[in-house]
Amino acid sequence: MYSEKVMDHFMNPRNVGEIEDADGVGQVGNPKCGDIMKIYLKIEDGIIVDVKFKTFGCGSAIASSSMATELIKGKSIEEAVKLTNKAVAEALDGLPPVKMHCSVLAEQAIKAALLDYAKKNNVTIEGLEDFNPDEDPHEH
Amino acid sequence: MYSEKVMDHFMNPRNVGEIEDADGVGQVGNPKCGDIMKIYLKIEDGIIVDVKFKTFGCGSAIASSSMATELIKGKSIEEAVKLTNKAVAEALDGLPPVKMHCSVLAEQAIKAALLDYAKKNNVTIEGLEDFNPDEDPHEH
Amino acid sequence: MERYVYMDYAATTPVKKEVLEEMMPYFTEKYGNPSSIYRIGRESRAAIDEARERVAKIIEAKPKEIYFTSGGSESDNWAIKGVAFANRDKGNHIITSKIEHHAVLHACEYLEKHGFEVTYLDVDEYGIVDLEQLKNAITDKTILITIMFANNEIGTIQPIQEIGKIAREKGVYFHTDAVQAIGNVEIDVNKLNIDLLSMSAHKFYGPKGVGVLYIREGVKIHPYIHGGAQEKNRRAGTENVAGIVGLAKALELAYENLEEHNKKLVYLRDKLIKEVTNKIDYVRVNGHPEKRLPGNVNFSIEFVEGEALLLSLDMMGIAASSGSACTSGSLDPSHVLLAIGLPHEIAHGSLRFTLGDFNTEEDVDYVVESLVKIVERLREMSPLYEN
Amino acid sequence: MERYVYMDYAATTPVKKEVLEEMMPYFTEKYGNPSSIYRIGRESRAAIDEARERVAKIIEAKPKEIYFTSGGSESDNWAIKGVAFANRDKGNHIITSKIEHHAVLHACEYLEKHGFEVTYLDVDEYGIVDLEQLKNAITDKTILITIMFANNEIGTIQPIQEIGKIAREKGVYFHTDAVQAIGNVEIDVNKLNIDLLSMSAHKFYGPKGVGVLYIREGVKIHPYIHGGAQEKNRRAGTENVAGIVGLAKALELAYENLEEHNKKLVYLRDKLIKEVTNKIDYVRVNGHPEKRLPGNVNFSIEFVEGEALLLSLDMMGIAASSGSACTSGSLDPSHVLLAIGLPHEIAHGSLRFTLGDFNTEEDVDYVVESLVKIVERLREMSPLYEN
Ligand SMILES: Cc1ncc(COP(=O)(O)O)c(C=O)c1O
Ligand SMILES: Cc1ncc(COP(=O)(O)O)c(C=O)c1O
Ligand code: FES
Ligand code: FES
Repeated sequence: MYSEKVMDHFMNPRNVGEIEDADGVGQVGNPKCGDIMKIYLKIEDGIIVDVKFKTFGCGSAIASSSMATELIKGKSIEEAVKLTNKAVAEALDGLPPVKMHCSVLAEQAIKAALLDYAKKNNVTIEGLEDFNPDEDPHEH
Repeated sequence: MYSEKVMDHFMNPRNVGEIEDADGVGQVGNPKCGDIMKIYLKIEDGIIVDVKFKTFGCGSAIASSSMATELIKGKSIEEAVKLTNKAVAEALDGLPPVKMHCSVLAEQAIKAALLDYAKKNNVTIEGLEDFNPDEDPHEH
Repeated sequence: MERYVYMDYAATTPVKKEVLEEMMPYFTEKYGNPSSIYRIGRESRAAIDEARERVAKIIEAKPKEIYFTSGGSESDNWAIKGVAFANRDKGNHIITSKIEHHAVLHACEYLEKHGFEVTYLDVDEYGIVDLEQLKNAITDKTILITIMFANNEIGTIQPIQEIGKIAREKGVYFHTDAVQAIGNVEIDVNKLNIDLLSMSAHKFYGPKGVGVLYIREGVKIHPYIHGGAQEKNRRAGTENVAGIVGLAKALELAYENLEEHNKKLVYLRDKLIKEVTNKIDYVRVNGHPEKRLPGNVNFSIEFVEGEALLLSLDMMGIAASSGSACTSGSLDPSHVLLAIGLPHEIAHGSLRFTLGDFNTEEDVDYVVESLVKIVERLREMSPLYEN
Repeated sequence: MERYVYMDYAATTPVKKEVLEEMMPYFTEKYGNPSSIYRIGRESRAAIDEARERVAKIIEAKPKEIYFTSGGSESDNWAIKGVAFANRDKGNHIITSKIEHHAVLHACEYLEKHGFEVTYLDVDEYGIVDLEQLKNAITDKTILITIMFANNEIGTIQPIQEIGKIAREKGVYFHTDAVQAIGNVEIDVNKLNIDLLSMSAHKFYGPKGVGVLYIREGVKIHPYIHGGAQEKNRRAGTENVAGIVGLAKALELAYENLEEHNKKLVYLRDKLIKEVTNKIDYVRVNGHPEKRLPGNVNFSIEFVEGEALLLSLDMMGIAASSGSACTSGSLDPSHVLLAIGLPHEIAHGSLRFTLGDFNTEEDVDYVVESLVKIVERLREMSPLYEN
């Protein structure tokens, strides 16, 4: 069902935890749907120097969080905002069709954290104009 | 499906054949239904001294003919006319429900032969008043 | 009588050794429910998916067009009723033939009680449907044509490609009951324009109780067994994993050396026909001389009755059938034999031998020899026969 | 991880050795079609008839009231739709519960689209149907009550005798989906006033793809799979002889030492419940404390999600399920857990262990030990859990 990569990131997730004095925090999902993803960002000079996550969700939600945090760590805000759920899924060697929305969740959690950063610092980030963190990525 | 008795009478039928100068001949059934039974009787002093049959039909029709002829051989007309299909079936250790009508055929063929004898000899046989040799015993 | 000759392969077949071997692990070690997420569940799922691919390949379908069922009867019922109810808004007319298997005929009769209209096409003396009648029968209310690929009693193979073409041109779905054809005839659902196709594993050396319905992508059809999400939500019920694996293996074996297999069967079949018609008088061969299944022989033997023939053959250790095995509970002569124009009394003397992979030339010799004796004996008892 | 602990017996079971042994001859030597008149056909017929008697005896039915099907889903579909359409002239109302298996619920939903009305009874926090609501729901249009014997997810056993009594008094047919109960609970269809009952062999150590519908003599029901004359003209299709023989043997074995079997399961079950609730906080046990299947354990583990639990267990070699195995393709939380009043977020953390004949005390210890670690790990990742 899941690729080895997914299982690896599920069993040994990277970047689990919280950042006490995070510069941006984003949470998406809904416990009613069985998933919540929370991302903490530490940003210095436009670069994501640290990132942590906490996720309540299925295996692919956890793996997606882990992979997504890996993909943006050390990257610039501009690069991070461009991270798509497809890129996350591809980096995991694919996800089953019914599980694609878990990667959407990861993309959104990062965007939500970036939006939080932007608001706190009164800056605008290109690519976040249309982003609504309360939109439900689940089709179910 | 069939009892051993049925199979024995089917494979080694008693009294197969014709009687050239029969005193009574009866035929019932219909080739369209897949069965014709023809009975030949030789009667002396009210006693069935010889009986033969020819049957086009299924295994139980052949076995019923064989058994029925055995049951009336050497018996009086009065006894023969009382032979029921049930008695034939019982003597064969039973017949499957869908095959009971084959024994009816045997009963009727004998009655038809007795009726023929009665007509030829201008006598009446008690028990044949309501008998109609053209009635179809098949329910199908 | 030591000898045992099975010549009723159209009724059912034994499971081949190689097939049973592939099935075995799925009863005991690999017993996981294919819907389960853990290892042994995923293994079962993988086995089913692989089986689906194996089946698809043989009929040139896509794997996702293959649905596993409990056998030919369920496949026929599902195809016909499922398409009928799903396309009710388009029309209520179905076309079939007079010589279909009861699974098709009775499904159609059921629909007639529920507001559908069914045309039962005639067949000619060989059992071939009338294509002109078919064309003329199609109206703008016609939603389904269901014509069997090959007949189970007389072995006649229908002009499926032409039927498929007519159906496609008129935009009508085409279902074919290929239960008897599959494993004996090359089938390409695309070339033949088949939209739905039924099979049953036990007719091609697979296990009883498992079948396939092929459903072309895009065909509108309702599920028939409702419940769990199995078979992409279209056929509920925990999958018969062992059976499905067995079906796929059996189908592969059948097509592995189809040509050789058929050559052998045709040889034995023609020998049986020739010798019986030579040695017994008043015998008729039913079905088409060429367009017939390689293993099918259907005789009408006059002045004797079918069951009496079967019982006598059984006493000699020969397994054959009269009419369809599925309806031997009935006393009426076969609807197929009546449809090709046989009079009742001759239909009653029908005898079907269907040859298969384990038959030999000696089997044929033994059957001929035995049949000659049996017919002689029964005709001597018959009031219809004068010699 | 060398150890493999299967604790998902409610999803499916392995075929027992003794069962497979009885089945084997029917694949290869005894392959005759039961409708055939010759020796190997009659032998198959006899095997089926014997199986019918063996099954009948166990539920105190008559052999002729036992009909073989392709499994629980077909049995449920047949019972519900078959009774509905056959009694349409009497009424169009059906009563069921909110916690039925999807085979029942989706069959009912199908009927709702075809002019029937369905009442879905509530259940209490333990999953027991409300008998007063049932009584009040019955109208003169009610033709069928279908309530499952025991629930597949939470194991709750319904007050079947009372339901049967109510149904009988009101002259309404009573069907019960006993797929999970059979083999674990004594069932006497007469004492319990059951008119129709579904079973599925693979839930009691028999093969997948074969089941039973018990139909009380005199019940008006249509056939569901039309075609040949099999099963007294009520269920067409060449019989799955090996499967049917396996079903009968498996059922016999289940009832051979039911008491002992249940004693062991209850002991293991209660141990698992006790230890998990002792060692892990924020755990809820779903279902009824006593009126539950001997092998069923259903937890809700807060702050973690079910699939993540299952995957982690699988990595430790433990097979369990979350909700019903049949619907694991779906992302919605189980309708059963919602019906007993669990909030969505807690329903998502549900975990079902179902114990069976091959489980040991060591299995339980291993599961407890593993689960403690897994929950700890997942909760550490969970934004909902504060320790
Ligand atoms: C209560 C219940 N009913 C019906 C079924 C369906 O049985 P099957 O999957 O064998 O068709 C199941 C099992 O999945 C079940 O647990
Ligand atoms: C042409 C045809 N269709 C359908 C069937 C039904 O298949 P099954 O008995 O496997 O359900 C059969 C065999 O009996 C058949 O010969
Ligand atoms: S988070 Fe909803 S299923 Fe993965
Ligand atoms: S004579 Fe009609 S079936 Fe026996």
